[in-house]
Amino acid sequence: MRYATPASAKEAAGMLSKEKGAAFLLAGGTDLLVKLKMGMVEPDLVVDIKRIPKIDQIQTSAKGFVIGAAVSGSMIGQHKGLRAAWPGVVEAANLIGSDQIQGRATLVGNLCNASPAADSVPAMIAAGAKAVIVGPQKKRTVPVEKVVQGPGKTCLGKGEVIEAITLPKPEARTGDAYLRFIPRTEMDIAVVGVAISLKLERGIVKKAKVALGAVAPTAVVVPGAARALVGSKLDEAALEKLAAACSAACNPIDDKRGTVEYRIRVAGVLAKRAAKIAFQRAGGAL
Amino acid sequence: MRVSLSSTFELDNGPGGSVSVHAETIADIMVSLTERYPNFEQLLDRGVAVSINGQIYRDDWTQPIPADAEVFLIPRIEGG
Amino acid sequence: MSNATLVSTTVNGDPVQFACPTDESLMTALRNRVGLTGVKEGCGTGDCGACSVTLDGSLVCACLVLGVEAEGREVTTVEGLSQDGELHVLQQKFIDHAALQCGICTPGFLVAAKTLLDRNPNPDETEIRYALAGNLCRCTGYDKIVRAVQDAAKDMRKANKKRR
Amino acid sequence: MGHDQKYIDKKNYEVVGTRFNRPDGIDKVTGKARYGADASAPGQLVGRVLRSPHAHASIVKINVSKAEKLPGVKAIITSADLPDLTGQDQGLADILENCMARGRALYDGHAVAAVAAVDEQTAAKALKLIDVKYKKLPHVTDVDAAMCESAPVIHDRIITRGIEPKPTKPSNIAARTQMGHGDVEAGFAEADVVIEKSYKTEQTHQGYIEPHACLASVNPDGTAELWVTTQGHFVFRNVCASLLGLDIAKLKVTSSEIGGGFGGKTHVWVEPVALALSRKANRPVKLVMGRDEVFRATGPTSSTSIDVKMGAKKDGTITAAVAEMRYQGGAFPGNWAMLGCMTAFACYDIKNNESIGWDVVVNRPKVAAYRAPSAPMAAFAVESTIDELAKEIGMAPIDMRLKNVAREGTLAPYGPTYGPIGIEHTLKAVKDHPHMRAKLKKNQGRGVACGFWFNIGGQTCTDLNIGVDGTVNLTLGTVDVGGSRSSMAMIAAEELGIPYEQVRANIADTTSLGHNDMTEGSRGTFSSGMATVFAARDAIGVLKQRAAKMWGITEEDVIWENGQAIATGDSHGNLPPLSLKEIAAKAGRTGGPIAGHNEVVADGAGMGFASHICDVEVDPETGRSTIIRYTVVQDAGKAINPDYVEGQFQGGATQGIGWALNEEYIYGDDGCLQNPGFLDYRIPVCSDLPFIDTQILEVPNPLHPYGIRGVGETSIVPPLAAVGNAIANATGVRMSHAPMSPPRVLAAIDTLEHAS
Repeated sequence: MRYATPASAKEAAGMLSKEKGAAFLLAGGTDLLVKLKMGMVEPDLVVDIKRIPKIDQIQTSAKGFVIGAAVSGSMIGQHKGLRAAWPGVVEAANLIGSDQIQGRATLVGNLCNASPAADSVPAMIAAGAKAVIVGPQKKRTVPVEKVVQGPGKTCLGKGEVIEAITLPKPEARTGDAYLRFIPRTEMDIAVVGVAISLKLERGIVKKAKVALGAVAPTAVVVPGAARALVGSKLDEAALEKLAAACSAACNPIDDKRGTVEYRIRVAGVLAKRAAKIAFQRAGGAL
Repeated sequence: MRVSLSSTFELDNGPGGSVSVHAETIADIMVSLTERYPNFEQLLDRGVAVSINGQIYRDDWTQPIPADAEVFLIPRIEGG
Repeated sequence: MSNATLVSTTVNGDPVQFACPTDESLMTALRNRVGLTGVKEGCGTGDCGACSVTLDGSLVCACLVLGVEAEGREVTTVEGLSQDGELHVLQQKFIDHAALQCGICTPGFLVAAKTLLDRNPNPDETEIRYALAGNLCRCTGYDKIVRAVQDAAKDMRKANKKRR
Repeated sequence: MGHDQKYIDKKNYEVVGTRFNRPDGIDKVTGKARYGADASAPGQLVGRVLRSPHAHASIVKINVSKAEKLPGVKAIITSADLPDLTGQDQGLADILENCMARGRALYDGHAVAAVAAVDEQTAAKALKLIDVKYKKLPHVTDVDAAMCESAPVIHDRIITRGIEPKPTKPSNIAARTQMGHGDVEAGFAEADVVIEKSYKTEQTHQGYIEPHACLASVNPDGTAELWVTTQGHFVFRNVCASLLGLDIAKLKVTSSEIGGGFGGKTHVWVEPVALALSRKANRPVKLVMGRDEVFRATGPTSSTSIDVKMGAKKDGTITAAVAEMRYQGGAFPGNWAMLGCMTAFACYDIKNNESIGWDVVVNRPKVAAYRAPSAPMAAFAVESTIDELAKEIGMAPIDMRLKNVAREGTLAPYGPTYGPIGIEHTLKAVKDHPHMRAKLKKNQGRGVACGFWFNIGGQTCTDLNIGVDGTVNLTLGTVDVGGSRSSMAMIAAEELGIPYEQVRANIADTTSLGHNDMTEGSRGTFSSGMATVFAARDAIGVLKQRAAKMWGITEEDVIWENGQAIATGDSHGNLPPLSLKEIAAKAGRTGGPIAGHNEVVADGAGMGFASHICDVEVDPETGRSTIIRYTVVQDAGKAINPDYVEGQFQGGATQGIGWALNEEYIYGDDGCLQNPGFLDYRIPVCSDLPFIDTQILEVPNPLHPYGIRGVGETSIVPPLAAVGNAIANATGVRMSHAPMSPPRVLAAIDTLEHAS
């Protein structure tokens, strides 16, 4: 296994595109090293992007935030601006594993690992996050919901690298939240995850976006769930409709972490709870 | 004295029951049962402990047995 | 050793060089090449925290870091906690509170607890419990560990006050 | 056993019962302590094991030629390189076959070959080059399914024991056990209320954080060394020597510091393999298991299926109780159901009771003892049923337990009559505990449950050597799994009358001390404590003799008090006392080294009983249970170092809570283990738990000089039922399947809501 530390995203993309063997990108390594240990991958080349300047920084501008591909969960958690703007994204990022994992795990890694249960992905989708993709030739920007195409499968072509995640500056009276269900209090993979972002106008939900994790091959956006919220003051009827829409959107599997029935049921329960948190964060009164 | 058997043990008339032996120590019991019952050796191999007045002895066959003691043969157990 | 790479790094304040295969974890490199067996392997997959070390001050599982990634960085292990022959307050409190039974998880707990107290000198019980959730202990039920950390935090705050 | 009865009632301890820091503390907090994987030897090789990916398969052929040719590979072994014990002692043959499959892989993870190579990378590559041709066979992993007529029979040699007439055909049922007393039919006829329920518990693992690890070195002349993490290095020595045909005295086994065992390190798994690799390669071999290997191929406890029927009168008297229990022992027969039978009703005085056990084999790893093995599952079923009975007759569950509690003189369900036991004391302490009166909020419930474990003693040997400066080396042979060195040093200090700091306790290797049984069955402090008392008294005898010589008086005129020899009698009254230090300093001139020894079969361990209180809060929408308060009350006989007694209580309770809530082996339809890691085998993490309150009771064990009972295991017995009873009180739902994971609890709540 060769180990390379390119100085730019473009150089990293070039290395990956030229590699004939199995090549992997290394940022936090919390997924890659597990796969190495378990013998699930045998890389010929590992490209460590952490030496690329600014890749471990969060940049704030009038448009919003640019979160570098090597920014760890704990850095996200400590960023005051990000915490104030997108608390749901921050709490989702911070739910990934222990403090030890937080010291390394990244949003981009969580996205590119393409696990159906990734915590940060539904939250990023609900918040309207985009992935900045650098290829050997060109650069493109793709909404996060378009990146993952199936378990372990992304839209990235050979040599393409996600350099950063962008988050817009939230509109006024916007709130987001992410809740997941795990059997323990920590250290588990989500059995169900629900992210909701909504905007209020005069105490009424004007816009909403709802995304679910761990209930389908990829994170799913649920327009029906958003419709259930829009126009409401988050009354019981709206919440019931939200829960029903979320449950209906689930297409889960039975596995060691949960049953189909359980996931469908709990998706609705968490959606109601997450909506209330997002609503309050947007300044709404329950 | 009477020696009672846990019902996991069978000598010649079904599980459990009791037998009468002359014994001053655990070893005396073991010797006399081995002589009397051809399959007792097998039970010993599987593990036998002796309860004397409610206290369990696993290994020390020199243990003296009071004349009026309650004596029970029970399976030898292992712990964690 | 195929594909060995020479790594220059700082471990517990000392300059250290080791050669390791590129696919070897920092945990294995620290244990087998630097001789710091206080870094324990409980799982090798980041689930137990027994190999907790800090890398440039941030808490990580050494099993989820490649040895070659340590190039030019600063690593601290449990062996670096006690200074000048004196135990760190946390180490002493773990002994005093009987916060270890078998002790295999103890180095990881100490490194994680120190990272917590460096960041938050006055954590409440819940904060301690969540900060240590990445460290598995199978012997103690965590009770005495949490008490030891609480007590250490108290002493460390007192000592800091005095210093000021 | 020659202990001195007068010490049983010793009241005024100087050292014992106080709290001292452990002698291995500094090594363990600084990273210096050396565990199984922390040793190295010159020229050592790395050992790795190839494991079956199938639940059950014939091994048609193993071709190692490609792997052998890989540069750096020094030895490869399969069962062909190990002795064939077929037809000999079946117990030993099973152990060896479990270490290395012979002709058939019996479970997912069963070892089929092993390599020793110059480094990790080469060893891993070599494993991939070993070509094993399997022919898959039908498998069965569920205990009930394995008992069916249609189940694939795993061993042709298993004919069920304990059934008359003897079956003629082999099956997966290794044995039927029955015990109890009275007339259960008559008992049920007397009852006003009868409850009948079925329970299931899933398989759990001891979950010690340190994987199995050893360093083996065998010389051509048959001398050998083994450094290993184990609960009993003397037993490992004997077993490994028997399996491999080595001489016991020529195999030196050193127990490393042990990173948890809980029963799982009482059995050999990779040690014989490492020795065989070393013998073949003629170099030291270090073999460390990966976490996935630990889960797939070592030590879990049984999964069970249990039916309980209990009847009671309106006044709360339990008139009859019957339990039928099915325990799987993995791919090899065990006596786990028998232990379930022996413990199920042990807390109670039930006139008519009957327990029937079925020991069953399945295609899972060979079951090993796990802390009070088999008792927690039986207690889950029985203690849950008692709460149901109490509810039915409208009695507080704690009162019902007290009404039927076993006491000195009660006939134990496994036969004999109890001596002095502490279950009633624990229940009364629970009833009086402030925890029982604390207010509960919405969705919260409280449960109480009891637990029993025998505790065992066994062979023990201890040396005590006094240095010329008066410091004391206490040499022990029971592995220290949880701080027992401090307790032993305290006992030695207590007996000798010297400060704790003057004693250094060490664990000897197998060449330096006589045989010691393992640290299992809560025997460490009980047994080595007993041998330490006697070794110290032996040394005191020598000290008195030397003092007499120094004074030129007869030994009979010397007594030992507070760490010094005192001359008694009219003619010697004016002689100043001689301290241990003063006598030790002159040892060379008064007859040589001063030492005490003891070899003992430490029998009479004294039963352990506990009662636990648990409060849970259940989220009715997700089925998630949170433990919000927990109290352990247990009889310790005598707590030597209360810190570590509390630690045992808390640790055992936490393992039980993990089992109650989330821990389970999950097998796929293919018979393969789906969660062989700490990510999805969910042991409790720090944030899952509250502080675990403890109350130590001391009902002295009359057969120990200090009244010690074992304390290590009992605390894992009550939690499953305590949690289940608490969930029942919080939700109205009786959980009959452990772990009571969120999906199971939610499904049960749904079923209840649909019904009403």
